[in-house]
Amino acid sequence: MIQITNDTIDYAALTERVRSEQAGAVVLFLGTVREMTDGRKTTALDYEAFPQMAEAKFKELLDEARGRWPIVNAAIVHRLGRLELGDVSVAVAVSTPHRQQAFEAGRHLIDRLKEVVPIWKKENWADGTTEWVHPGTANGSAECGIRNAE
Amino acid sequence: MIQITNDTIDYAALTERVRSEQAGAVVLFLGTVREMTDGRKTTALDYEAFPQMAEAKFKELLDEARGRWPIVNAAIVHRLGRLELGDVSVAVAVSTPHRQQAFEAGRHLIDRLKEVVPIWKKENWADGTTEWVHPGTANGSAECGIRNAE
Amino acid sequence: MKITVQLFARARDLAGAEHVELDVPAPGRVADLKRSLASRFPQVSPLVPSLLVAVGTDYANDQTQLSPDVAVACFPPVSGG
Amino acid sequence: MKITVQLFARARDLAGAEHVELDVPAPGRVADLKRSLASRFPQVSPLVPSLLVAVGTDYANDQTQLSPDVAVACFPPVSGG
Repeated sequence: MIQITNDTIDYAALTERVRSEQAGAVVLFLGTVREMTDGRKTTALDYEAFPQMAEAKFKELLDEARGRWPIVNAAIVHRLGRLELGDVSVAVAVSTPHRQQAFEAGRHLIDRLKEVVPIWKKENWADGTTEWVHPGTANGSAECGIRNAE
Repeated sequence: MIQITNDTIDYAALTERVRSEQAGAVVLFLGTVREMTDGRKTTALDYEAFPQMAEAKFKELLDEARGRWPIVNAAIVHRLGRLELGDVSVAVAVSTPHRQQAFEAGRHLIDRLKEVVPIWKKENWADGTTEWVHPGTANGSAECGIRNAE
Repeated sequence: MKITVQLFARARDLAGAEHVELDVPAPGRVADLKRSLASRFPQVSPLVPSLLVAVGTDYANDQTQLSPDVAVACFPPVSGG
Repeated sequence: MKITVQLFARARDLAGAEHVELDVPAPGRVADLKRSLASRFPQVSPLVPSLLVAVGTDYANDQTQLSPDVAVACFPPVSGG
Protein backbone atom coordinates (compact mmCIF):
# COMPACT_ATOMS: atom_id res chain seq x y z
CA MET A 1 0.00 0.00 0.00
CA ILE A 2 1.26 3.40 -1.05
CA GLN A 3 -0.33 6.72 -0.26
CA ILE A 4 0.45 10.42 -0.50
CA THR A 5 -1.96 12.44 1.56
CA ASN A 6 -2.67 15.84 3.04
CA ASP A 7 -4.32 14.29 6.09
CA THR A 8 -3.00 13.04 9.40
CA ILE A 9 -1.37 9.63 8.91
CA ASP A 10 -3.30 6.86 10.63
CA TYR A 11 -0.25 4.75 11.36
CA ALA A 12 -2.21 2.33 13.56
CA ALA A 13 -4.49 1.45 10.64
CA LEU A 14 -1.38 1.10 8.48
CA THR A 15 0.21 -1.27 10.98
CA GLU A 16 -2.96 -3.35 11.20
CA ARG A 17 -2.86 -3.71 7.42
CA VAL A 18 0.68 -5.12 7.39
CA ARG A 19 0.25 -7.46 10.37
CA SER A 20 -0.14 -11.07 9.30
CA GLU A 21 -0.26 -14.61 10.65
CA GLN A 22 2.54 -15.33 8.19
CA ALA A 23 4.77 -12.76 9.91
CA GLY A 24 6.49 -12.92 13.28
CA ALA A 25 7.68 -9.33 13.16
CA VAL A 26 6.40 -5.89 12.26
CA VAL A 27 8.57 -2.77 12.14
CA LEU A 28 6.93 0.63 11.88
CA PHE A 29 9.00 3.75 11.27
CA LEU A 30 7.56 7.21 11.81
CA GLY A 31 9.24 10.44 10.78
CA THR A 32 8.07 13.26 13.05
CA VAL A 33 8.65 17.01 12.98
CA ARG A 34 11.43 17.80 15.44
CA GLU A 35 11.63 21.22 17.03
CA MET A 36 15.37 21.77 17.47
CA THR A 37 18.14 21.21 14.94
CA ASP A 38 21.68 22.34 15.69
CA GLY A 39 20.28 24.92 18.07
CA ARG A 40 17.80 26.33 15.56
CA LYS A 41 14.12 26.23 16.27
CA THR A 42 11.53 25.14 13.73
CA THR A 43 7.87 26.07 13.99
CA ALA A 44 6.54 24.07 11.05
CA LEU A 45 7.54 22.23 7.90
CA ASP A 46 5.87 22.50 4.48
CA TYR A 47 6.09 19.37 2.34
CA GLU A 48 5.51 19.25 -1.37
CA ALA A 49 5.86 16.43 -3.90
CA PHE A 50 5.94 15.59 -7.55
CA PRO A 51 3.10 13.17 -6.88
CA GLN A 52 3.03 10.91 -9.94
CA MET A 53 6.78 10.33 -9.79
CA ALA A 54 6.75 9.97 -6.00
CA GLU A 55 4.17 7.19 -6.24
CA ALA A 56 6.16 5.47 -8.97
CA LYS A 57 9.29 5.65 -6.84
CA PHE A 58 7.48 4.30 -3.78
CA LYS A 59 6.40 1.32 -5.87
CA GLU A 60 9.97 0.79 -7.08
CA LEU A 61 11.27 0.92 -3.51
CA LEU A 62 8.75 -1.67 -2.36
CA ASP A 63 9.58 -3.93 -5.30
CA GLU A 64 13.28 -3.54 -4.57
CA ALA A 65 12.72 -4.42 -0.90
CA ARG A 66 10.57 -7.43 -1.79
CA GLY A 67 13.45 -8.69 -3.90
CA ARG A 68 15.83 -8.52 -0.95
CA TRP A 69 13.74 -9.61 2.03
CA PRO A 70 10.84 -12.04 2.46
CA ILE A 71 8.33 -9.27 3.03
CA VAL A 72 4.83 -10.40 3.89
CA ASN A 73 3.27 -6.92 3.70
CA ALA A 74 4.65 -3.41 3.38
CA ALA A 75 3.19 0.07 3.26
CA ILE A 76 4.41 3.63 2.87
CA VAL A 77 2.40 6.79 3.53
CA HIS A 78 3.83 10.30 3.15
CA ARG A 79 2.04 13.44 4.18
CA LEU A 80 2.21 16.77 2.34
CA GLY A 81 1.32 20.32 3.28
CA ARG A 82 1.89 22.19 6.52
CA LEU A 83 3.11 19.99 9.40
CA GLU A 84 3.38 21.22 12.95
CA LEU A 85 5.86 20.12 15.62
CA GLY A 86 5.44 16.44 16.48
CA ASP A 87 3.33 15.66 13.42
CA VAL A 88 4.04 12.44 11.54
CA SER A 89 5.39 13.21 8.05
CA VAL A 90 6.02 9.64 6.90
CA ALA A 91 5.14 6.13 8.02
CA VAL A 92 6.82 2.97 6.74
CA ALA A 93 5.51 -0.38 7.95
CA VAL A 94 6.81 -3.81 7.02
CA SER A 95 6.08 -7.34 8.20
CA THR A 96 8.40 -10.33 7.73
CA PRO A 97 8.77 -13.83 9.19
CA HIS A 98 11.75 -12.83 11.38
CA ARG A 99 12.70 -9.62 13.08
CA GLN A 100 16.10 -8.97 11.51
CA GLN A 101 14.43 -8.85 8.10
CA ALA A 102 11.82 -6.35 9.26
CA PHE A 103 14.41 -4.01 10.76
CA GLU A 104 16.63 -4.21 7.69
CA ALA A 105 13.79 -3.75 5.21
CA GLY A 106 12.24 -0.88 7.18
CA ARG A 107 15.50 0.95 7.44
CA HIS A 108 16.32 0.38 3.80
CA LEU A 109 12.93 1.73 2.71
CA ILE A 110 13.21 4.97 4.65
CA ASP A 111 16.88 5.45 3.67
CA ARG A 112 16.08 5.00 -0.01
CA LEU A 113 12.95 7.13 0.25
CA LYS A 114 15.10 10.02 1.41
CA GLU A 115 17.45 9.56 -1.53
CA VAL A 116 15.15 9.12 -4.49
CA VAL A 117 11.52 10.09 -3.86
CA PRO A 118 10.70 13.57 -5.21
CA ILE A 119 9.38 15.16 -2.04
CA TRP A 120 10.82 18.30 -0.46
CA LYS A 121 10.41 20.08 2.80
CA LYS A 122 10.67 23.75 3.61
CA GLU A 123 11.72 24.94 7.04
CA ASN A 124 9.68 27.59 8.75
CA TRP A 125 12.22 28.79 11.29
CA ALA A 126 11.12 30.42 14.52
CA ASP A 127 12.92 33.62 13.43
CA GLY A 128 10.39 34.01 10.63
CA THR A 129 12.63 32.92 7.76
CA THR A 130 11.87 29.99 5.48
CA GLU A 131 14.28 27.69 3.70
CA TRP A 132 13.94 24.75 1.33
CA VAL A 133 15.93 21.74 2.45
CA HIS A 134 18.03 20.50 -0.47
CA PRO A 135 20.86 18.29 0.80
CA GLY A 136 24.18 18.94 -0.85
CA THR A 137 23.32 22.31 -2.31
CA ALA A 138 25.48 25.29 -1.64
CA ASN A 139 23.35 27.88 0.08
CA GLY A 140 23.40 26.89 3.68
CA SER A 141 20.93 24.07 3.79
CA ALA A 142 23.48 21.49 2.77
CA GLU A 143 23.57 20.33 6.35
CA CYS A 144 19.83 19.85 6.33
CA GLY A 145 20.06 16.35 4.92
CA ILE A 146 19.67 14.71 8.30
CA ARG A 147 17.41 17.31 9.80
CA ASN A 148 13.87 17.72 10.91
CA ALA A 149 11.35 15.08 10.29
CA GLU A 150 13.81 12.26 10.04
CA MET B 1 7.28 2.82 30.36
CA ILE B 2 7.38 -0.89 31.13
CA GLN B 3 4.41 -3.21 31.33
CA ILE B 4 3.69 -6.92 31.56
CA THR B 5 0.07 -7.60 30.83
CA ASN B 6 -2.47 -10.30 30.06
CA ASP B 7 -4.43 -7.95 27.81
CA THR B 8 -4.18 -7.05 24.16
CA ILE B 9 -1.27 -4.65 23.65
CA ASP B 10 -2.43 -1.19 22.61
CA TYR B 11 0.62 -0.42 20.52
CA ALA B 12 -0.89 2.76 19.10
CA ALA B 13 -1.25 4.22 22.59
CA LEU B 14 2.31 3.11 23.29
CA THR B 15 3.57 4.84 20.16
CA GLU B 16 1.70 8.04 21.04
CA ARG B 17 3.45 7.98 24.41
CA VAL B 18 6.93 7.85 22.92
CA ARG B 19 6.33 10.42 20.15
CA SER B 20 7.87 13.77 20.98
CA GLU B 21 8.66 17.16 19.48
CA GLN B 22 12.24 16.47 20.55
CA ALA B 23 12.36 13.39 18.31
CA GLY B 24 12.50 13.16 14.53
CA ALA B 25 12.09 9.39 14.48
CA VAL B 26 10.01 6.68 16.11
CA VAL B 27 10.59 2.98 15.63
CA LEU B 28 7.98 0.51 16.81
CA PHE B 29 8.69 -3.22 16.83
CA LEU B 30 5.90 -5.77 17.22
CA GLY B 31 6.40 -9.47 17.77
CA THR B 32 3.40 -11.37 16.41
CA VAL B 33 2.40 -15.03 16.58
CA ARG B 34 3.38 -16.66 13.30
CA GLU B 35 1.54 -19.72 12.05
CA MET B 36 4.22 -21.70 10.21
CA THR B 37 7.74 -22.54 11.36
CA ASP B 38 9.89 -24.93 9.35
CA GLY B 39 6.75 -26.51 7.97
CA ARG B 40 5.15 -27.02 11.39
CA LYS B 41 1.87 -25.39 12.21
CA THR B 42 1.20 -23.57 15.47
CA THR B 43 -2.29 -22.91 16.77
CA ALA B 44 -1.41 -20.80 19.82
CA LEU B 45 1.42 -19.79 22.13
CA ASP B 46 1.31 -19.67 25.92
CA TYR B 47 3.60 -17.09 27.51
CA GLU B 48 4.66 -17.07 31.12
CA ALA B 49 7.08 -14.85 33.04
CA PHE B 50 8.95 -14.44 36.27
CA PRO B 51 7.30 -11.03 36.56
CA GLN B 52 9.39 -9.22 39.18
CA MET B 53 12.64 -10.17 37.50
CA ALA B 54 11.26 -9.51 34.02
CA GLU B 55 10.34 -5.96 35.04
CA ALA B 56 13.76 -5.43 36.58
CA LYS B 57 15.44 -6.66 33.39
CA PHE B 58 13.24 -4.44 31.20
CA LYS B 59 14.39 -1.47 33.28
CA GLU B 60 18.02 -2.52 32.89
CA LEU B 61 17.61 -2.85 29.14
CA LEU B 62 16.10 0.62 28.85
CA ASP B 63 18.89 2.08 31.00
CA GLU B 64 21.49 0.31 28.89
CA ALA B 65 19.91 1.67 25.69
CA ARG B 66 19.70 5.18 27.10
CA GLY B 67 23.44 4.98 27.76
CA ARG B 68 24.14 4.14 24.13
CA TRP B 69 21.65 6.22 22.16
CA PRO B 70 20.06 9.65 22.72
CA ILE B 71 16.66 8.19 23.46
CA VAL B 72 13.87 10.70 23.98
CA ASN B 73 11.27 8.14 25.08
CA ALA B 74 11.14 4.36 25.13
CA ALA B 75 8.57 1.77 26.14
CA ILE B 76 8.30 -2.02 26.32
CA VAL B 77 5.12 -4.03 26.81
CA HIS B 78 5.05 -7.82 26.88
CA ARG B 79 1.91 -9.88 26.92
CA LEU B 80 1.46 -13.16 28.83
CA GLY B 81 -1.07 -15.98 28.65
CA ARG B 82 -2.66 -17.61 25.63
CA LEU B 83 -1.94 -15.85 22.33
CA GLU B 84 -3.62 -16.77 19.08
CA LEU B 85 -2.20 -16.52 15.56
CA GLY B 86 -1.41 -12.94 14.62
CA ASP B 87 -1.62 -11.63 18.19
CA VAL B 88 1.01 -9.15 19.33
CA SER B 89 3.21 -10.68 22.05
CA VAL B 90 5.60 -7.79 22.53
CA ALA B 91 5.86 -4.13 21.54
CA VAL B 92 9.01 -2.04 21.76
CA ALA B 93 8.79 1.66 20.90
CA VAL B 94 11.60 4.18 20.91
CA SER B 95 11.95 7.79 19.80
CA THR B 96 15.24 9.54 19.05
CA PRO B 97 16.36 12.70 17.26
CA HIS B 98 17.53 10.79 14.15
CA ARG B 99 16.35 7.62 12.52
CA GLN B 100 19.53 5.54 12.64
CA GLN B 101 19.46 5.81 16.42
CA ALA B 102 15.85 4.68 16.63
CA PHE B 103 16.45 1.63 14.43
CA GLU B 104 19.58 0.65 16.33
CA ALA B 105 18.07 1.15 19.77
CA GLY B 106 14.84 -0.67 18.85
CA ARG B 107 16.70 -3.62 17.45
CA HIS B 108 19.05 -3.75 20.41
CA LEU B 109 16.16 -3.71 22.86
CA ILE B 110 14.32 -6.62 21.26
CA ASP B 111 17.53 -8.61 20.74
CA ARG B 112 18.51 -8.21 24.40
CA LEU B 113 14.98 -8.86 25.59
CA LYS B 114 15.13 -12.27 23.93
CA GLU B 115 18.42 -13.05 25.63
CA VAL B 116 17.89 -11.98 29.22
CA VAL B 117 14.26 -11.34 30.17
CA PRO B 118 12.75 -14.31 32.04
CA ILE B 119 9.74 -14.95 29.83
CA TRP B 120 9.04 -18.25 28.10
CA LYS B 121 6.69 -19.43 25.43
CA LYS B 122 5.12 -22.80 24.92
CA GLU B 123 4.12 -24.03 21.49
CA ASN B 124 0.68 -25.49 20.98
CA TRP B 125 1.27 -27.37 17.75
CA ALA B 126 -1.57 -28.13 15.39
CA ASP B 127 -0.95 -31.85 15.94
CA GLY B 128 -2.06 -31.44 19.56
CA THR B 129 1.37 -31.61 21.18
CA THR B 130 2.84 -28.83 23.30
CA GLU B 131 6.46 -27.86 23.74
CA TRP B 132 8.32 -25.24 25.78
CA VAL B 133 10.71 -23.19 23.69
CA HIS B 134 14.12 -23.17 25.40
CA PRO B 135 16.83 -22.17 22.93
CA GLY B 136 19.98 -24.25 23.17
CA THR B 137 18.50 -27.09 25.16
CA ALA B 138 18.86 -30.64 23.94
CA ASN B 139 15.38 -32.01 23.46
CA GLY B 140 14.36 -30.85 20.05
CA SER B 141 13.41 -27.28 20.69
CA ALA B 142 16.97 -26.03 20.32
CA GLU B 143 16.00 -24.68 16.93
CA CYS B 144 13.13 -22.79 18.48
CA GLY B 145 15.27 -19.80 19.32
CA ILE B 146 14.21 -17.83 16.30
CA ARG B 147 10.71 -19.19 16.08
CA ASN B 148 7.19 -18.01 16.49
CA ALA B 149 6.45 -14.66 17.84
CA GLU B 150 9.69 -13.07 16.84
CA MET C 1 12.51 22.60 -30.05
CA LYS C 2 10.35 23.84 -27.23
CA ILE C 3 10.31 21.78 -24.03
CA THR C 4 7.90 22.52 -21.21
CA VAL C 5 9.54 21.87 -17.87
CA GLN C 6 7.86 21.55 -14.50
CA LEU C 7 9.89 22.97 -11.60
CA PHE C 8 9.67 22.12 -7.92
CA ALA C 9 10.73 23.48 -4.53
CA ARG C 10 13.50 26.08 -4.56
CA ALA C 11 13.98 25.74 -8.32
CA ARG C 12 10.38 26.83 -8.85
CA ASP C 13 10.62 29.62 -6.29
CA LEU C 14 13.79 31.00 -7.87
CA ALA C 15 12.37 30.83 -11.40
CA GLY C 16 9.10 32.28 -10.21
CA ALA C 17 7.07 29.80 -12.23
CA GLU C 18 5.93 26.21 -11.92
CA HIS C 19 6.06 25.57 -15.66
CA VAL C 20 8.62 27.13 -17.97
CA GLU C 21 9.03 26.68 -21.70
CA LEU C 22 12.64 26.30 -22.79
CA ASP C 23 14.26 26.38 -26.20
CA VAL C 24 16.56 23.42 -26.70
CA PRO C 25 18.49 22.85 -29.96
CA ALA C 26 17.15 19.64 -31.58
CA PRO C 27 18.13 16.84 -31.14
CA GLY C 28 18.49 18.00 -27.56
CA ARG C 29 19.74 16.24 -24.48
CA VAL C 30 19.25 16.92 -20.78
CA ALA C 31 22.60 18.73 -20.65
CA ASP C 32 21.29 21.17 -23.27
CA LEU C 33 18.12 21.69 -21.29
CA LYS C 34 20.13 22.55 -18.15
CA ARG C 35 22.17 25.10 -20.07
CA SER C 36 19.02 26.61 -21.48
CA LEU C 37 17.44 26.78 -18.00
CA ALA C 38 20.51 28.44 -16.49
CA SER C 39 20.76 31.03 -19.24
CA ARG C 40 17.05 31.83 -19.17
CA PHE C 41 16.92 31.99 -15.33
CA PRO C 42 20.34 33.09 -14.06
CA GLN C 43 18.98 33.03 -10.50
CA VAL C 44 18.50 29.25 -10.86
CA SER C 45 22.02 28.61 -12.14
CA PRO C 46 23.65 28.04 -8.70
CA LEU C 47 21.29 25.08 -8.34
CA VAL C 48 22.02 23.59 -11.75
CA PRO C 49 25.05 21.44 -10.77
CA SER C 50 22.88 19.55 -8.28
CA LEU C 51 19.65 19.71 -10.28
CA LEU C 52 17.80 16.45 -10.87
CA VAL C 53 15.91 15.95 -14.10
CA ALA C 54 13.07 13.52 -14.65
CA VAL C 55 11.64 12.44 -17.98
CA GLY C 56 8.20 11.05 -17.31
CA THR C 57 8.59 9.52 -13.82
CA ASP C 58 12.18 8.33 -14.27
CA TYR C 59 15.41 10.06 -13.45
CA ALA C 60 17.34 11.13 -16.52
CA ASN C 61 21.05 11.88 -16.91
CA ASP C 62 22.82 14.53 -18.94
CA GLN C 63 22.90 12.25 -21.99
CA THR C 64 19.21 11.45 -21.99
CA GLN C 65 17.64 12.42 -25.28
CA LEU C 66 14.67 14.80 -25.17
CA SER C 67 11.72 15.21 -27.45
CA PRO C 68 8.94 17.80 -27.35
CA ASP C 69 6.29 15.27 -26.38
CA VAL C 70 7.84 14.05 -23.11
CA ALA C 71 7.05 15.44 -19.66
CA VAL C 72 10.18 16.91 -18.12
CA ALA C 73 10.63 17.99 -14.51
CA CYS C 74 13.59 19.70 -12.84
CA PHE C 75 14.18 19.87 -9.10
CA PRO C 76 16.91 20.19 -6.46
CA PRO C 77 17.90 17.25 -4.21
CA VAL C 78 14.98 15.64 -2.45
CA SER C 79 14.32 15.93 1.29
CA GLY C 80 11.22 13.92 2.04
CA GLY C 81 10.76 11.71 5.05
CA MET D 1 20.53 -25.41 54.81
CA LYS D 2 17.10 -25.42 53.21
CA ILE D 3 16.62 -23.26 50.12
CA THR D 4 13.22 -22.74 48.57
CA VAL D 5 13.51 -22.51 44.80
CA GLN D 6 10.91 -21.26 42.36
CA LEU D 7 10.86 -23.10 39.04
CA PHE D 8 9.54 -21.93 35.68
CA ALA D 9 8.52 -23.30 32.31
CA ARG D 10 9.78 -26.79 31.46
CA ALA D 11 11.81 -27.01 34.68
CA ARG D 12 8.61 -26.59 36.67
CA ASP D 13 6.66 -29.00 34.50
CA LEU D 14 9.35 -31.69 34.79
CA ALA D 15 9.68 -31.27 38.56
CA GLY D 16 5.91 -31.17 38.90
CA ALA D 17 6.04 -28.26 41.35
CA GLU D 18 6.41 -24.50 41.18
CA HIS D 19 8.26 -24.28 44.50
CA VAL D 20 10.68 -26.94 45.71
CA GLU D 21 12.68 -27.00 48.91
CA LEU D 22 16.23 -28.21 48.44
CA ASP D 23 18.89 -29.23 50.94
CA VAL D 24 22.19 -27.48 50.20
CA PRO D 25 25.31 -28.02 52.35
CA ALA D 26 26.15 -24.69 54.05
CA PRO D 27 27.94 -22.52 53.03
CA GLY D 28 26.33 -23.40 49.73
CA ARG D 29 26.81 -22.04 46.28
CA VAL D 30 24.66 -22.14 43.13
CA ALA D 31 26.64 -25.13 41.85
CA ASP D 32 25.63 -27.06 45.00
CA LEU D 33 22.01 -26.10 44.48
CA LYS D 34 22.07 -27.40 40.90
CA ARG D 35 23.50 -30.73 42.07
CA SER D 36 20.84 -30.96 44.73
CA LEU D 37 18.09 -30.17 42.21
CA ALA D 38 19.37 -32.80 39.74
CA SER D 39 19.62 -35.49 42.39
CA ARG D 40 16.21 -34.73 43.88
CA PHE D 41 14.52 -34.47 40.45
CA PRO D 42 16.39 -36.73 38.01
CA GLN D 43 13.90 -35.85 35.32
CA VAL D 44 15.15 -32.23 35.48
CA SER D 45 18.82 -33.18 35.20
CA PRO D 46 19.02 -33.02 31.36
CA LEU D 47 18.09 -29.33 31.71
CA VAL D 48 20.66 -28.57 34.39
CA PRO D 49 23.63 -27.74 32.11
CA SER D 50 21.61 -24.92 30.52
CA LEU D 51 19.69 -23.95 33.64
CA LEU D 52 19.70 -20.29 34.64
CA VAL D 53 19.64 -19.35 38.29
CA ALA D 54 18.48 -16.02 39.71
CA VAL D 55 19.08 -14.77 43.22
CA GLY D 56 16.55 -12.06 43.84
CA THR D 57 16.07 -10.52 40.39
CA ASP D 58 19.69 -10.92 39.27
CA TYR D 59 21.32 -13.71 37.37
CA ALA D 60 23.72 -15.74 39.48
CA ASN D 61 26.63 -17.94 38.42
CA ASP D 62 27.84 -21.24 39.80
CA GLN D 63 30.02 -19.47 42.37
CA THR D 64 27.30 -17.24 43.77
CA GLN D 65 26.92 -17.79 47.51
CA LEU D 66 23.48 -18.76 48.78
CA SER D 67 21.78 -18.14 52.10
CA PRO D 68 18.42 -19.38 53.32
CA ASP D 69 16.85 -15.91 53.27
CA VAL D 70 17.32 -15.14 49.56
CA ALA D 71 14.76 -15.80 46.86
CA VAL D 72 16.13 -18.26 44.34
CA ALA D 73 14.63 -19.12 40.96
CA CYS D 74 15.72 -21.71 38.38
CA PHE D 75 14.64 -21.78 34.77
CA PRO D 76 15.70 -22.95 31.32
CA PRO D 77 16.80 -20.50 28.60
CA VAL D 78 14.32 -17.68 28.01
CA SER D 79 12.19 -17.37 24.88
CA GLY D 80 10.13 -14.23 25.27
CA GLY D 81 9.42 -11.74 22.52
